Amino acid sequence: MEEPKKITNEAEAIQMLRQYNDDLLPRKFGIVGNTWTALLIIIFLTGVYCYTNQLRYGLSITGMRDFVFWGIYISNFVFFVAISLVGSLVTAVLYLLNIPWRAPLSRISEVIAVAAVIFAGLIIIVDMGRPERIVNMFLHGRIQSPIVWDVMVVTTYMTLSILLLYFPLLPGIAFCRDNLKGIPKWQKWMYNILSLGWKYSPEQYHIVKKAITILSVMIIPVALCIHTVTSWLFASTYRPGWDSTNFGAYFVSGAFVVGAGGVIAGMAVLRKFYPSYKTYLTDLHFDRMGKLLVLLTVVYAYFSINEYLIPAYKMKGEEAEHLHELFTGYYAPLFWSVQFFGMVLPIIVLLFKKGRKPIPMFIMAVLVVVGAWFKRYLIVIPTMSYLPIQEIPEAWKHYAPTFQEWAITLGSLAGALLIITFFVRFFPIISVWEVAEERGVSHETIYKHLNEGNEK
Amino acid sequence: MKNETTAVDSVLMNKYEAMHDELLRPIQKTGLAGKIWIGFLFCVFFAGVFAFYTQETKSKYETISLNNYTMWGIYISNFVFFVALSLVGALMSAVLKLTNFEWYRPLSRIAEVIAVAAIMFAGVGIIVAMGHPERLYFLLTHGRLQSPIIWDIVVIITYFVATSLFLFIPLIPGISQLSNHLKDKPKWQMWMYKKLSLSWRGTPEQWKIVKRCITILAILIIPLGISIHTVTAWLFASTLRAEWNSTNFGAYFIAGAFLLGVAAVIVGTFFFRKYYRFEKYLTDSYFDKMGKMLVFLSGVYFYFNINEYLVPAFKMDSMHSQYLLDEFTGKDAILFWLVFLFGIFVPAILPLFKSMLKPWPLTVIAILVVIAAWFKRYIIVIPGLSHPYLPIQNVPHSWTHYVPSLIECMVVAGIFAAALLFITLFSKFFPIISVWEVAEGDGVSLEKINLLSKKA
Amino acid sequence: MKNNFMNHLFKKLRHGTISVSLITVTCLFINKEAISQAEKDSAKLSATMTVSYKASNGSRSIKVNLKRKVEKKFIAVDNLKTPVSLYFKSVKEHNPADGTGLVGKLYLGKDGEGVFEIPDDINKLISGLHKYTFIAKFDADPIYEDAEEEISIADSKITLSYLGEDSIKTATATLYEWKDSAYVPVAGAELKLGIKRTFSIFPIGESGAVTDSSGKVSADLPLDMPGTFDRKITIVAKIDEHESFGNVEVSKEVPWSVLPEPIPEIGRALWATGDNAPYVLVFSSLSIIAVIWGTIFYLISLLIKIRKIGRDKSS
Amino acid sequence: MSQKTEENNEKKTREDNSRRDFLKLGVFAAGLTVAGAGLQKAFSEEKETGEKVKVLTTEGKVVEVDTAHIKKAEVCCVSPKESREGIPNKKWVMVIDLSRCKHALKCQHSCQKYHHLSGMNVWLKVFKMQESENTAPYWMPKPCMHCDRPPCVKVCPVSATYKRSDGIVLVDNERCVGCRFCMAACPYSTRSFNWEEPELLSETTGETYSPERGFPQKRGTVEKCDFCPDLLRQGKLPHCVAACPNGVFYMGDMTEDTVTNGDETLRFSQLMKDKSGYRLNDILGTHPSVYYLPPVNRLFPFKEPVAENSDKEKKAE
Amino acid sequence: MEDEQKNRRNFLKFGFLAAGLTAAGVALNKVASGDEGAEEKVKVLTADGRLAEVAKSKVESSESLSAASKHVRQGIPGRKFIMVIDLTRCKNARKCLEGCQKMHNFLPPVEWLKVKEMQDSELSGKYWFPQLCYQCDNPPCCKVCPVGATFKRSDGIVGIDNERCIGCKFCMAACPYSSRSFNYGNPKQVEYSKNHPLKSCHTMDPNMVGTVSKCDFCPDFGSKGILPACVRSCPNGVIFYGDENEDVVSNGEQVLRLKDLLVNNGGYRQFEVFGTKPRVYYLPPVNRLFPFKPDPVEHNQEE
Repeated sequence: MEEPKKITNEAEAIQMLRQYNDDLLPRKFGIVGNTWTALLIIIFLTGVYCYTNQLRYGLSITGMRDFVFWGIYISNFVFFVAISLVGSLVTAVLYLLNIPWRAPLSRISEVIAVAAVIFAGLIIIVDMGRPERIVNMFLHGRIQSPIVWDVMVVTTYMTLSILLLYFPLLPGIAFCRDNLKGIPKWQKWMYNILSLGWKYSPEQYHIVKKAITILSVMIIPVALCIHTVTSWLFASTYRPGWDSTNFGAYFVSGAFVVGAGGVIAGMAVLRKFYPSYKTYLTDLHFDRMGKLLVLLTVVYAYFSINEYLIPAYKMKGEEAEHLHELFTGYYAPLFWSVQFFGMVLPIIVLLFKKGRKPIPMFIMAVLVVVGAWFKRYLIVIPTMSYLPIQEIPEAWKHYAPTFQEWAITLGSLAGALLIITFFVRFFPIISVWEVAEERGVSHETIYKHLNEGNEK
Repeated sequence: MKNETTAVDSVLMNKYEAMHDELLRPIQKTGLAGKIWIGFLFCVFFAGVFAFYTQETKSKYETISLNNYTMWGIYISNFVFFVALSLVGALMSAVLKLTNFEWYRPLSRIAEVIAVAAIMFAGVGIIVAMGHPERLYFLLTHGRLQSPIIWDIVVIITYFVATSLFLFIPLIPGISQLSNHLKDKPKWQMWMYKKLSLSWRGTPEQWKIVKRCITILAILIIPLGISIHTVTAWLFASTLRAEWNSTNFGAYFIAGAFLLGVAAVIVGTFFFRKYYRFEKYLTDSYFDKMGKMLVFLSGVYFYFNINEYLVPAFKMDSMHSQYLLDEFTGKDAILFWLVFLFGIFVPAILPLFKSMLKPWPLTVIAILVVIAAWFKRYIIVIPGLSHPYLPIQNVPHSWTHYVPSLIECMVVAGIFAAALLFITLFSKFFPIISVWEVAEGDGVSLEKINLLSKKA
Repeated sequence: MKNNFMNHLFKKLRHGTISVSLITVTCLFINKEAISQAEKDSAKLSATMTVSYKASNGSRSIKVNLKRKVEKKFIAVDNLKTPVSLYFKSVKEHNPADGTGLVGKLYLGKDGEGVFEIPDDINKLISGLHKYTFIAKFDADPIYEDAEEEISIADSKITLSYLGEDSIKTATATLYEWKDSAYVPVAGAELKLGIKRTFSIFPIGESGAVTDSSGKVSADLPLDMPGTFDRKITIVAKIDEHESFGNVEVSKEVPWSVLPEPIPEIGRALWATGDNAPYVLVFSSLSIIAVIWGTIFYLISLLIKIRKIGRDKSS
Repeated sequence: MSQKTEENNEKKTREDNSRRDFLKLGVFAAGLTVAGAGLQKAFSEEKETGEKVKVLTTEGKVVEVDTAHIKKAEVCCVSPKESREGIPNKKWVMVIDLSRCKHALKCQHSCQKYHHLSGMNVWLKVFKMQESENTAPYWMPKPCMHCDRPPCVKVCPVSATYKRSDGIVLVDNERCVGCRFCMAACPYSTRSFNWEEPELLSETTGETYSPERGFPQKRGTVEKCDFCPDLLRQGKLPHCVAACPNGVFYMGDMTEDTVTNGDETLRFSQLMKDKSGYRLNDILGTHPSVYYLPPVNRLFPFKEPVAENSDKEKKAE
Repeated sequence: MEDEQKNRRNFLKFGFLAAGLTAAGVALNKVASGDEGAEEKVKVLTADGRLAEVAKSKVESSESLSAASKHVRQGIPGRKFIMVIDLTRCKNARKCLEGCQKMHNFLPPVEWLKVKEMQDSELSGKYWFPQLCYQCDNPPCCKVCPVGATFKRSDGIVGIDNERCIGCKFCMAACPYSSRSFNYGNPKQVEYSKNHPLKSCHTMDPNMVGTVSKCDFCPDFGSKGILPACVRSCPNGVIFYGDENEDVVSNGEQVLRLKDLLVNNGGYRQFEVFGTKPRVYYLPPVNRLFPFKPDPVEHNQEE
């Protein structure tokens, strides 16, 4: 499993680039792809339908009530924010660290990030009792409120992520514009508009490189902010289980884990359904991502230990009740499964070389992602039931999401996947020029080749 | 092609030969300045010993200004400082090594010797703080596994052994060289070299074992370093005191420790370079890299500081508000903000300018960081203690304001002197730069390295 | 002149609202029918009406309270459909049948209570009488039997004086009644002194104090009682439910030097409104936003630049 | 349709504060010259019932007036903007004497009734409390604490909940976006959310909304105890205070240093000293405006209520 | 005054070995506890000041002279000591404190029992608040001790073995009530302890330099059914002490049912929120017997 050799020979490079382009141009879905898309659309539309119900009847269609007033919408929101951090991780951190194998992964992670952050924004609107008043956020925004900080950073991060997806995509769009044959008019028109008149000129190329560097530097603090602020939504209250100074780092480290898991899952799926991608998403990538995931999970485990062990040592009043519920009480089965499947098992499996092959990796990645979703459930929901709860119906004390709530949540997840799916359908999901550059192909060669493609 | 490499090799070989000779110089003889320095350190150390003797024989009321409220004073804060300092070994030699930052090589031994000295005198520092130092062995006879102090003792001892090995094992080839080449040295010294060199002959088996030891240690020392400082943080975080009631403490302490460690290595590198005239080996480029590291680590440390202070400050409950307000605007404010300025802002911002990455300015910054780091621990440990939950009444005025006594300061100074003495004497007996590691980093093969040591 | 104007107004109104009135009447009729159905099933309920009188600083009011007995307990009547009318008995034209002498009409609240404030003019008109009788009554209620209650009040007067020079500040109240064309002091009546507070009167002096032979009661004011922000305090003297005088109350505002604790200002704080955010927060957040969004706009300008380059080349 | 309006109109007429009616009547009776335009405006919206009453004028003459005019104008309703300012020179404080509470729940019922609260939203809750095994159980009424450093207000993104100069914390449900962060932030759990379209009681329909009264409620917004500022403006005690048969609640103005439960009026500072007043979870630094007196020498022995909430539970299902 | 002191001293001496072990010190104590000289006669000083000779085995405490012995660590069987402090009665007479200091042989400024001026919030009334070790059922101090020098006993008492204490002061940091003291070794105190001949079995008398000490609930009295020193010295009957199993507490004059006292008077524990489960209850200072007067003297100003 060695790193691919650098290519210095120009002819060889051109040859390789041609091969790349043939391999990586977006193409029509087969039956599996179409079924998958249809399924997602159905789930998404069911979610939309249920949301119209919610608009009509209010949040009473959900399982939330006073006391447990934040439910799976919020935990799903936290999940989306978490997974969106992968964009900054793979694209920016690895880019700045000059990690040589990151190029083919950067666009996958960035599109996951964009889809997630868009739906993070949407799901928070879904959670609002009065979604039409979102405008109040701008009319009457209070800078003292962590929610306003969150709105600001989510918007900022969304913009940055879209830009970070878009800049490196420009040559790709142009290439699609010039080389895809037999596509409908609207698609051609879309490529035309989106490619911004890309002419493969060195100036344009230079601007793109510059923009990527700026974005990579900037997106890291913003990504930290978005998740830290999201964690402060909880940490700024007095509630046991949320009253923790560790929350920022804990959320961020958890986010990196789920993000890496998301990318691995994406890689595995792409490799499976586009056999030609095997050349680009090699076993090496899986191996490295596996190691990275172990590292990130260990860091996450460190923060989890701090999060649970310090209060558990003290076992202070209400916090004790919360921890008992998690460790041995009502939430214990979920809690321990999440810790085991979402943290311990992936570490163990991925420590072995055999574990870092695509199929086990895919399983582990899915476990990590699902575990992460439920982890957020465990962070958000149990904490809300430890004040004297009296005078309310028994049903209010235990939150269980309703069918419609699930439908909306799943709809949002389907929506995010749909964005990714459509992206894969219409745009090259692996950045040709970045991969080529990584292999040591000089910029001049790349221009030359691209221009050649242009002439074709 | 082959000729070329041999040419390169011979250049390198010459370089390392010269390096050998130069590295032996400080061991061969000590100049006047060196003698004065060592003499001075001895004086301070003995003054510290005398102060400790006074403290133990005379009433503690007269000798130290601790009291029933501020029961942990500068002894403990100094202990935390030393533990933090000791983490540099794990950072420089292990983290950088494992993440393939090759430039760590000439600095690793400096870092390692600082780490050993620090962890050794951290242990001494905690004995000094005990009421009954002669009962230290009770920890073995009556140890309670539930107590964080026992955890701390266990990890400190383990870390001490691990760091010592990490210092010693790469030193073995060097020692064998010393025993081969040093002249005019007292018998005992030569005998010591002989014994310590463990009959090193540079056989491939020996090399293999050394390499394996180093790899295992590099992996082992990271979790050890993390746990030693996390457990030290838990000494505080496991109490019910408001000012320490923070799940963030582990990561916060570690981030601070890494920053301090890098600063300490900068200072050490600077002085060794200056007084042993190692400019050729410890070039400006190292300062450049270390300066960038300072920026990065200050950023990380800043992140944890934000979480540590802003999350409770947003809530401002009565338990936290007393000491927080004292620190932000009250009686501890000047110290607090100075520490923030020199401990975080200065190292985060100044090295961003190229001119600040030169040895002199960077060393000044690093010294500021070290001093600020010492006072940072003072701020973490002491001010909060004077704001217990129940009011302090009917006590002598001095009990409400802790000011370290002369004896305490002398003991702490003695500990510092002892640590510096250890480092200085080490450099007088052993080479402070590991030649074979540097050579290996340049791609020189092990046989050549063996050859080198024999030839010289 | 006045009357003309009013009549004109009324006429205009009547024309404009006939149709609506008709519907209202129909509606009332339907209601009535429904209720009369209920009436057939059971006889009308009986209710007890109590009437009390109150004079406060010369203005008078009559309080009407309606209760009924349910299982040996009195509960407030909250469903009286018809208004209660108050008549002044001494007016010659008084005739309950056609409504002459009517002081006012009023619907009782949910607590079965209502207060008639006697208008200034009528008040002035009857002041000279020194003895007044009011009749409160309602009739033709669909649920309740008709009831009528009369109350007679003898004229009384309280004067209130305040001595505030020394360290002891004293309030003295004197109670007079109208006897033989003059006000004479009343002895042995329970006269309360107090300080006016928002919801109630804070009692001062010994509780249950009665007037002496000269009709006086006095009490020392608590010196640490905060007054108003404009350095005033209101002292009150009153008699409660006196058998012949009813409730009489007199208050007097006197200078007072004890200021209340100042109300803490909210100022710039985390818990203030958005406009009053702490400066540190505003400054730091705005600068962060400015830096980041500045860069974002710069990046967007780069996009435009790319496009421009593309166009230049193609043209 | 119009019939219904009439009915409403009729009902309204009865419900309205009678004192105002009378005042207006008095105005008529006195035959005061009032500016024509203003009157016309007032009358043009009203309908006559045809029923006439005769009134005595100052000159001793009798005038006939339509009963429809024996109706006061709109209930004093403060605009959202005015409601943000607070009643000048007041600082409200409430004292709850735990030794007097016997879980009669009159406070709660009255509060629910006058704020037209429907569904499960309860502004004033009465909890059974017991701090530790050996100590006594007692009843604790819990309104909104109207904190001076309200954590709920801190986190509101749109100033929908706000702190007034008179100490009251209100919610403007025309501004509220329904994010429920204030509910998360409130350490006393005093806030409730309108999860569904509130069953508006008929008497609240058509009422102008004011944050000072909290009704009509709106779906998807947060609400809570408001200290009845509309009553406070008129110098009246809040509903819970007035309704309590045992004088558990004392209400007062901190600047006047007195509190009253309707029966007795006491010096607030003295009461605090004598009865060792404290604030709930004072350690959180929220500075509540509600003080508690400890349940010492309780007036009523503690008794568990029978069949608590059975009807409510049914309703929720 | 002196007589009184003498009496107390005598009283203390009762039940302890008087002569043989006086000089022996710590090391000897350990040895003594080890041997089982069953019929050895020892002299003890009785309460009225006479010397009496009893079999060593009859002297209850002789078996457990060393605080390290198992017996002391286990606690008095069948007991569950509890304390109720009635804040309405306290007027800062500080007699409890004096009694405590005399009984346990320490000198100011060390206070095992503190009387603090408290105010719950700005506008609440001030009151005096006697505060001692709460002997928590979930003691944070015992959790952190590295050598088990402080321990929880079956009778509810949290004890300190000052022969094992290494003086790390972690327990002081862990105690949220700041009720522990460290013996820094005031010269006067050292002298005082040196001359103090006795070593209690259950308590940390005399104070040993370089170790932590705190209120110990006077278990040696408790085992004999005698009220602790602070309870007996209080002129106003502020402190009630008793056995939770018997459900009765007494302040020396009144004997009351524990549950009734707590239930009727709204008993509470300090900082319930920490989950430490103190064994000391307070009755809130409602309708205080004495008006609050600020203390004109600042105590313990000298070190």
